[in-house]
Amino acid sequence: MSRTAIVTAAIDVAAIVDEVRGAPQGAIVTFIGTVRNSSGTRTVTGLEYSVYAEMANREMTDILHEALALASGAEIVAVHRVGNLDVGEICVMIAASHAHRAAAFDACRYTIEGIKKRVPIWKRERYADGSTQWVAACSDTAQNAGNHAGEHAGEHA
Amino acid sequence: MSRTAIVTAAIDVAAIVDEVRGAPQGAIVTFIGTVRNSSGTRTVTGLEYSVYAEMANREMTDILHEALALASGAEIVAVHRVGNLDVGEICVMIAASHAHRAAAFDACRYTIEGIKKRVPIWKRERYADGSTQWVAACSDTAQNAGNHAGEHAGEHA
Amino acid sequence: MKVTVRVFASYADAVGSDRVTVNVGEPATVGGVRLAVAALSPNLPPRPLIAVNETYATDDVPIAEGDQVAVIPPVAGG
Amino acid sequence: MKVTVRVFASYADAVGSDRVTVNVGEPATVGGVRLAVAALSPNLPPRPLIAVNETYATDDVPIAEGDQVAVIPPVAGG
Repeated sequence: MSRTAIVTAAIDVAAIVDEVRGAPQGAIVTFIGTVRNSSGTRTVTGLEYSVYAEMANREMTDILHEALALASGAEIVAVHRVGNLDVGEICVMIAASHAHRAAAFDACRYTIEGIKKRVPIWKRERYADGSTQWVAACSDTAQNAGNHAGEHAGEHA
Repeated sequence: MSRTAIVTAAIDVAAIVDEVRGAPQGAIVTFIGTVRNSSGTRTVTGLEYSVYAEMANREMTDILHEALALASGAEIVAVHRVGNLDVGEICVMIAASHAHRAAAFDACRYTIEGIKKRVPIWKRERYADGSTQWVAACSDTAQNAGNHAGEHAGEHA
Repeated sequence: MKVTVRVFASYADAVGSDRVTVNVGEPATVGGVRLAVAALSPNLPPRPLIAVNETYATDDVPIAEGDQVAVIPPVAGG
Repeated sequence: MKVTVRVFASYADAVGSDRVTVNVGEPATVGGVRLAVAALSPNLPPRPLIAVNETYATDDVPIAEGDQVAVIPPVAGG
């Protein structure tokens, strides 16, 4: 069953793969984003994600439906974690299955690109010296027209 | 550490993801192929994979190096299972990590396409009535110029 | 018209709150909210992105009583 | 020259063995092996793919004593 979720607990990779692992679906493509340990020259110790939950859930559902329209017959699970994450932890996971691998790749890619561009989630980096800083988006989409910085600790484009 | 393998034991999804989950690598893309339950109109109960092991290992290593050249800085693990598999079991898994998701997608896609086209592995479908049949390749690449059939139970293009 | 606006992340730091009330000339529109919100802090961009009822909205969208209005910093999920 | 050729999968079924020895005119080449192997069974294609020393090889590649030669059915991994 396709679904989206915003969660605070750790993301279980194998469990999410199993959710889309139906017998008619021979191909599964997943995207997993983890917290990186560096941001430019600074050492990142973790990230704090915040979310506009009602809108994020609605936007993720929209993206899911668009991806399902793009890849008819796909099953997709998309989960984003929020709250405090340490370096190496998984912040986002998409699993998309389909009878054909090209469609599974397309569905997975479309979903992560949509999440990165449209879902109202923000992150603040924690540095080794105890300071924090909001991470600016990396892509120049319409809704990202505000501030803009370079490398940051989240996985980026 | 990037590596390839031909294995007979079950493929552990979470363990392979963890292998490529280095702190500088924020994006992980995986491809997982599973045994489907149908082939055209026939019900498939399982697949038997056979392999020209020495050549398959060499060819997978070549593909890995090509993918690493394509996506500099990637880490890639590619594992293909052979022997008898039941419906729903994982026959192949690629995990590719990179600082940037586009490169992780490219590395994963390149590797599975290469495996499908070039690695000397074959499969025989087992049907509900007890009969078996070799599965013809689905793509018209140079080395697949021999026989050719339509839908089959493996994940296909 | 008084419009209550939810504020998130760096913008909430800029205005010192996760919720602000701004005065917008009638008929109230998203364009009016943008200008009023931008005026709250020099650390906000001149035309911050607005969502109405959990959907990104353009300047011409009207604001009615009871609408959920939010100002959305550049998103940075993943 | 006698060349021993490994045979796999559906081709092994066709020839009834996973290893065959064929006679190839000298100088022995991949092209000669292809023709000799194809002649073993009507269920083999006229120009089956050949690998020499675990690498796909074209017709002009020479075959030397000790080379590992194999006939490769269309691959179907994944």
